[in-house]
Amino acid sequence: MLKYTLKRGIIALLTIWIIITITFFLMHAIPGDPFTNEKKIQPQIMENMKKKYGLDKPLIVQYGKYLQNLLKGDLGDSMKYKNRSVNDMLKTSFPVSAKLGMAAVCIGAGLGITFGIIAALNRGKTFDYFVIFLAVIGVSVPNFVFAALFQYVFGAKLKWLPVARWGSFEHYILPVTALGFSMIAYIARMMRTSMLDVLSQDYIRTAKAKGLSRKDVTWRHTVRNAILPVVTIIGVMIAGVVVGSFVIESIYAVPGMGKYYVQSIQQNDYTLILGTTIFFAVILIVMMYLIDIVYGLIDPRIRLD
Amino acid sequence: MSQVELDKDVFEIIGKDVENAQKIVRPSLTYWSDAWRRLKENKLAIISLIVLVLIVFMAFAGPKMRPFPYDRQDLNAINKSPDAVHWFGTDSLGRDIFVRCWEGAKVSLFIGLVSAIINVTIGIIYGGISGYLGGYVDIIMMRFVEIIYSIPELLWVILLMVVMGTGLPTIIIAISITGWGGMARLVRGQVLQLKQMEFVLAAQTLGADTSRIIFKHLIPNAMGPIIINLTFQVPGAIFTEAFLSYIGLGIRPPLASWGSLAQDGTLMLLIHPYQLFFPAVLISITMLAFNILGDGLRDSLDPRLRK
Amino acid sequence: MNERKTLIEVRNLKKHFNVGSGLTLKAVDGISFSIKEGETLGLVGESGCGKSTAGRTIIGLYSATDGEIIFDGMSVNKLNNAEKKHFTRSAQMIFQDPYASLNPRMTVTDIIGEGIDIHGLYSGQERQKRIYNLLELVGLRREHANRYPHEFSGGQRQRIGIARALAVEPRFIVCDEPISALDVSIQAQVVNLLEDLQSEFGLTYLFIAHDLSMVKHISDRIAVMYLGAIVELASSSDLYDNPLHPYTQALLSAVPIPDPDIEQKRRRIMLEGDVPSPINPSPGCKFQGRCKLAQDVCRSQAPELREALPGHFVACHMVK
Amino acid sequence: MENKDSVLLDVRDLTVSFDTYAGEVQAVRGTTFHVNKGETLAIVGESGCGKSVTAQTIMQLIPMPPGRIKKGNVFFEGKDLSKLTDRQMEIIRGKEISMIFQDPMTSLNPTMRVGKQIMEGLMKHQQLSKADAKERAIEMLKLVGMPNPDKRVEQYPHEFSGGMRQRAMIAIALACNPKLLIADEPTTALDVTIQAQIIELMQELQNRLNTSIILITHDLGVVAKIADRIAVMYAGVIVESGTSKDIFHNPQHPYTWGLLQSVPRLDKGQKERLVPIDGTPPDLFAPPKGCPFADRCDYAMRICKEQFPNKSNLTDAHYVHCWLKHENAPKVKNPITERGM
Amino acid sequence: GKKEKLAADQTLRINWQQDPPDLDPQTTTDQVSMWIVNAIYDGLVRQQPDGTIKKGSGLAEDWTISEDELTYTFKLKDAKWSDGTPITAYDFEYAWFRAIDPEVASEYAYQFYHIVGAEEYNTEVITDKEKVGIKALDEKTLEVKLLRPTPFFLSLTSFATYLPAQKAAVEKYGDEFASAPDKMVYSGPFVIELWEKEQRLYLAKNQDYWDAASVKLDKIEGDMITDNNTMVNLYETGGLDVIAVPGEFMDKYKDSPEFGSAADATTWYFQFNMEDKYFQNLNIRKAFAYAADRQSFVDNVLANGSIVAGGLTPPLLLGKGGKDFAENRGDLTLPFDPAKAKEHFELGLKELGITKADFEKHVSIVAGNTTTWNRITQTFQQMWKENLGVEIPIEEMTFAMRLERYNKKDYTISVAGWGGDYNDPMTFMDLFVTNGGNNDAYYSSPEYDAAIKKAMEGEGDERIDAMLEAEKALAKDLPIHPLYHPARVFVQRDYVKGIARYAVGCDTEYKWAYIEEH
Ligand SMILES: Nc1ncnc2c1ncn2[C@@H]1O[C@H](COP(=O)(O)OP(=O)(O)OP(=O)(O)O)[C@@H](O)[C@H]1O
Ligand SMILES: Nc1ncnc2c1ncn2[C@@H]1O[C@H](COP(=O)(O)OP(=O)(O)OP(=O)(O)O)[C@@H](O)[C@H]1O
Ligand SMILES: [Mg+2]
Ligand SMILES: [Mg+2]
Repeated sequence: MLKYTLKRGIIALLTIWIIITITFFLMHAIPGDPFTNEKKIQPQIMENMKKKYGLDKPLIVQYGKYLQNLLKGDLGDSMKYKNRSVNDMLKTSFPVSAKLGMAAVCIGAGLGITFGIIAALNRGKTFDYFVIFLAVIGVSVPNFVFAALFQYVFGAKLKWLPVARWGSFEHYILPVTALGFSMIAYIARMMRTSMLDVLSQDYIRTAKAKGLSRKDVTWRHTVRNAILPVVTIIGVMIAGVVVGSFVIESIYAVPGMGKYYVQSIQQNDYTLILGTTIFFAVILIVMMYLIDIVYGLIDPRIRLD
Repeated sequence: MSQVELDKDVFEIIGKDVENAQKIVRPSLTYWSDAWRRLKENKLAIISLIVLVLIVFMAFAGPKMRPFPYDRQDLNAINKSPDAVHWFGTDSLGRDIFVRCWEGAKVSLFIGLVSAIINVTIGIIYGGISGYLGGYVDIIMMRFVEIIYSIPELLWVILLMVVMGTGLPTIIIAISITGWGGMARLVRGQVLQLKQMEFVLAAQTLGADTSRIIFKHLIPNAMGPIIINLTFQVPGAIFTEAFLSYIGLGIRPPLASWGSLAQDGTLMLLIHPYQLFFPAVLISITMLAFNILGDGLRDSLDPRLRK
Repeated sequence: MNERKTLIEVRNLKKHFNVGSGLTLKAVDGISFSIKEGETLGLVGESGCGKSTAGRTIIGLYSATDGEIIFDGMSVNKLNNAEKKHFTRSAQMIFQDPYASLNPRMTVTDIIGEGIDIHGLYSGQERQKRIYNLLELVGLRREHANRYPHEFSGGQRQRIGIARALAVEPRFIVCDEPISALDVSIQAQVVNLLEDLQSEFGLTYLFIAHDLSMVKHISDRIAVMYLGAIVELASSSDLYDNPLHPYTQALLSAVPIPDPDIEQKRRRIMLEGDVPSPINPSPGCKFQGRCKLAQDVCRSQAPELREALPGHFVACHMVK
Repeated sequence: MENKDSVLLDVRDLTVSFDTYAGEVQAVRGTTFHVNKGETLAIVGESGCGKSVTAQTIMQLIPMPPGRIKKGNVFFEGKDLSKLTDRQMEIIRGKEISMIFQDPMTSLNPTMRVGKQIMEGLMKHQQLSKADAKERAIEMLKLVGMPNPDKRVEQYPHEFSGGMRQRAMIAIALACNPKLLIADEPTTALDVTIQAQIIELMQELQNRLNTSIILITHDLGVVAKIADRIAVMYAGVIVESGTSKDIFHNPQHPYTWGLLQSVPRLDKGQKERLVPIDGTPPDLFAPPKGCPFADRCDYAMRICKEQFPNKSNLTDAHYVHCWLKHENAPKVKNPITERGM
Repeated sequence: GKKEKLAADQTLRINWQQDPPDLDPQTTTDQVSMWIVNAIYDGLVRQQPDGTIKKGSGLAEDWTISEDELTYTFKLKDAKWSDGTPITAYDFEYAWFRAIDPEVASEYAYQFYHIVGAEEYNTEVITDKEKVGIKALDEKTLEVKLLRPTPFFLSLTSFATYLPAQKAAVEKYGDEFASAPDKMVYSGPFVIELWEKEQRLYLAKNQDYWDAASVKLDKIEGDMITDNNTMVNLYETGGLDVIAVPGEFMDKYKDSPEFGSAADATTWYFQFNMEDKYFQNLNIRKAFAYAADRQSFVDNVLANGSIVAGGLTPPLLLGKGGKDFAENRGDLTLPFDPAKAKEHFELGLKELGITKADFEKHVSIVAGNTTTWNRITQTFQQMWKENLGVEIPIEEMTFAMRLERYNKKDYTISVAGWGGDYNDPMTFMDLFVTNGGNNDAYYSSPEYDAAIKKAMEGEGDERIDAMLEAEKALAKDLPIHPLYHPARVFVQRDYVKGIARYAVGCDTEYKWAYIEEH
């Protein structure tokens, strides 16, 4: 196990390096630079600015320099947000996105799994159709619509909850709901299908023969065997959602990091692009590793090492 | 116990008749015709199929039902609520939303289906190979997914636009570059679980090669999650396109797509809600149909649920 | 039986499993035997002694930890791809677990037809006809062809497995308890079938079973395994008439006779002592813990398989 | 011998069908039998004749749909099990009636440690603590002849050999000292020594707790050893039933004859060709209206194809459904008694 | 009229829309930062609500201008930084040198290029500060030497880049200067009270401000909300006192009493690639201009008070005769005329010897990827389709991508917008000089170039006349077709008073804002 973890760790570092390298050269390949501006800057001033950020050097030198700083844990300074370091920007925005995202995942996974289970156990009955319907609404209506709708109905019209802004517990409710809604849908559907697969297995019959209650049969025998595909999608969901959702965060004015992913690229904010990418890559890789570990815990037949 | 009087001659020994036992009594069905038969029994699934066919039909017929081309603007009839002339109302440039919705159906269904098929195909093959071969192959293949997934999608998109310009192929490629990863991971997870089954060993004994084992044995047994993922890929692609439109990298205006219509509609949500309502309802109905059909498909492909 | 060519030879075959926390489970620990073309070697032994593992390793499903398998003069461990494919056709296996080894999403036709497709034996009408033939051969009916495994009873499933193995017209079949899930009348059909096939096509069998009466019936020679090793190997009549190894004796005494009068009077040799573990087995004879004859030498030294009587091999210090 | 009070299980006219795409598979077609307290009933019969379905119906475990109990009742200690709710059934399952399933690999949960699977029932029905349950699980594994039981409880089913899995199944079933044990081919994957050990274990349990056993098997040797009574089933109906001696020494149904003839016997030297019953059992999708065995019966008469034979009682315990018992039928030689056993 | 009473709670709630990227006056360039910088610093002068520049409106008590209009001498009044130290002429000298310091690399350094030696210093031609025309003569006196008479120089000194900087603070905080409320010193009407990144930035009244008496607001609470629906919802629920009206919401607010609009010195125009094989043809360009119904677009699509452009320069920039430049110029653009459009188009095609199909194959509209562009391009695309019968695809792309196309001269038609930096027509007029940095039309006209040169060197009405010449040249050659001048539309509660809005420079001024009792 330790050896496996170590091996995965080394491979992860390699993966991140490849990601950095590809991103680095890709972002320099797309048109423009951080100082591209509607009003063209005099060449000399431009040179001054490039010099200040080290962009006057050959690409490969910049690349080397970046890696060197990265090893020291320094992601550099943003090129659009003057006087702010990328480390600092991530440090302040990530906790917000992470809290929001995790809350949404908890709700999405919690309700999704529960709904999926109940639907599978009541296959073909009303609740089953309710879940399917909910799921369809959840996926077919994009979350920006939900977000806008919730905000209008519960915030602007009914005034039950704040329209936007961030701070107290109340501020969480709408964005978490909007974010979690499609997750509930997806997870519930996945869980339901997977449960149906498992429910027809012989060992479920054995469990029933032991006289276990419906609850025990469901939780101890069915769910565990059915949850694998759900774990896969939840793992990826977590990685995707803790780094923030551009749409939800901008609608609810949440100071998370979601916008950086879109903005940094649109503005060619090189250091921020790399910073967010590395950050996401690390989270994704860790999540993938955890998923693999969880696979092994769920199903002992799966051996990855 | 009153015994019926029976003739003597019925007790003449005639011996066994093994041939008689060989009569074929059940209809013979292939896997697919069997699946199709079971699908047909699922009323909801059939209704969904009909709805989908109808939507496709409307995508072609709808625009011809009104005298307005999808891009015709009437600057004097901007943001008109639905009425007898404009059944779904008009948008902020005075274009007929009914016509645009059906025009958009073509684009969105095309994008949704094509990219879903691409993603699913690649995902299944990739995930299947990765999970089945396992070991280093799996580690490397999965790291590749992480790499593709981690590099910002927008970078690819912009680069693609520079190279290929805007248009459907660009959008579909853009959606596909990162879209298959989720499916690959899901399939891999399932395959990891399934490959331990004894029937896989049995197939190996027969000399089945990797591709046969993956496609004939493992994938069919992972069909449930695959179909669910597939039905989620379609709206996923439609909304990715909407997002691309939103940042101006989607389909070329004045062409419409459901995604871009919904996106535009959301801007108008507070004052002209109908502009969101119609595309959103169309998307929802389509997705509902896809999902129910997918569900029916899942059931009909699972022989254990065969009735 | 004399002067037939040796089809398969197993030399010092070992298969160890890694069972975590650094422990290895020696499921098969150095067995050697050979089977001549057209011969049936019965393999019996206590449950868990490594029979299935041995069979699977021979057929190439598990990679051997050590040892060599020579099939038709070629070392199986060193085959290239084409040869490997050829080998898979020549050597087949009937699995112990009738259900788990059938893909729940394939119809019987697909399951049986798979080998035919892989090796490109028949196609179209021919293929269908062949599948029907096979079905009838194993006592199933044509109309079962489009059903799925879960619709069959345990015995019916096993027959599907047999048909699948036979479909590729193999020369050698590892039968891993092929009949234990079958009812007696079908057992007889299948055994007759296996025998007919043998005489018709010169098939070779490694017949794993615990039903000693059936093993005796079908086998030319029988190997008795105990905890990963072969303890006795002899022609079937020799083994039954004159079992040398104490384990074999115990085994034979436990065979039930289908007659309540005899059966209820009969006493079997009780095996005392703890059943040893294949994980870290103690040195010496593996049976010594449960053996009444055990002496010091048995505890310290593992007995070799040696020819005690002509053609009758036994691994026991106590047998002269 | 039969004492009405001592009847533990009474199955009456049980009829179970599966609805399939092509129509109804009549897996069990009016089976009637009973089991007394402390008695062992063996059900033998050809593969696919509905033994397992009968057993699962007693436990109310057939999948519904597609399964369906069309007719009949299952009385256990006077209670009609088919009328109980799921809740009430839970208390009976595992504690009063337990079952050993036929497919040991697929019947064990692949993701749960074997020990835990044994413990579950104990913790539910005997309210044992976790530690006690574990101890008992180890003990159970030891009883069924598993080496290193303390290690084995921590393993998963895929790490077991076929026979070990089956023994684990047996341990699960026996753990709670049930009043009725339904053993569906419990020893198919076991070698004879272990098989003997298991059978002795079951007999010991029976002696100690007066447990009743329904043994479903095709191993006539095992049947001979343990069964008090035997029911021979064919195509969903019981065609002959009697005490062990009746069936082995004085079988009356041609199918029973066939069964007995097709076993090789260790105690009878000479390698001879086995005598199977030709043909296959009828497809229960369209069972013949007459005697289901008629097509494979050497003694089939015209009437056999027309009408299902009535029950003919030979003794209190021994009855048979066969037209050969009819007064007008020709007398045929009984190949078993003729063989001289 | 009625006597206005102040509300007890003098808090104004506004939306900054985004986090200010840079609050360092010398380097900041974006609008949000400008609003805040303008509120927390005082420059030499502060623009008055009526748009004029008055002595004493900023830190300069008084100034003298030399005869040749080349030397400005400013006299500073007594004022303090928020840390209590006095604001001196040295702070200005330090700040201005900072702005042109190549190492500071200020993007707006060119704003100082009117000053002697500034450009050379900025481009490292000279390093001697003595050769630059910025000098603090003593604590209270700042002397500036200009290259040529620059009538808008005074208004320029209200611009962010010209604001003072305290050397001590800049050096103390180094790289972190102006990155947090406690990492800067203030000189303006407000100080930053709270700054939660990406979330809110609150200003509070600066009690030490020299003109604190005129500042009535106690607090400005600013959110950073990007989403339009959210902003509107917040306004509707009373969470914000004033918001800009997004285009989609014009219908909702245009008749509201809270609705207001202010001019914006910005022009949107079509730009033709003069080096393109087809668009170098004047008739083709004319056809496109004639075919565009700008009035209908402005009235129906925008419907927010924007006006059809009469030329490149928007209204409100100083012209001659007490009128603004746009008035001096009048409407020089080609009107909507479908018949003429067709005529010119046929003519153009004939001259080029091509068919419509050839033309269609080649032409596309290159545009940006925001709603503004979207509306413009889609509307006119349709008009061209109707009036010229040509189907022209739209290519939306990011600005960087567009720029690349411009630089490669790989485009035909494009849409562009230009906003003025200072209150003089020149901020627009020098756009299209041959090889000019922003001359993406690749227009090259000796006539135009000469006029601009004359204007640069000239004075008074002469300058204006020269620039009018240049406008005429543009109108004649049609490298661009001016579309409209947008209006800045907003809604604000009726109790909010005194927010000043300007067409150029920092466009929103909060110093005199207050909340009326309500
Ligand atoms: N789920 C099902 N769907 C359809 N048919 C079924 C189903 N389960 C069982 N059957 C059918 O019911 C019949 C009886 O099956 P059952 O399992 O009881 O046989 P069995 O007597 O236990 O045979 P074996 O000794 O081989 O286990 C068989 O013909 C089988 O095909
Ligand atoms: N995949 C595995 N991982 C770990 N241990 C295993 C594995 N497969 C088999 N074993 C162990 O190897 C030993 C031999 O198993 P095998 O299946 O060969 O026994 P067998 O002789 O076929 O027994 P049976 O007659 O019960 O089928 C057993 O102790 C079993 O627990
Ligand atoms: Mg085995
Ligand atoms: Mg059965």
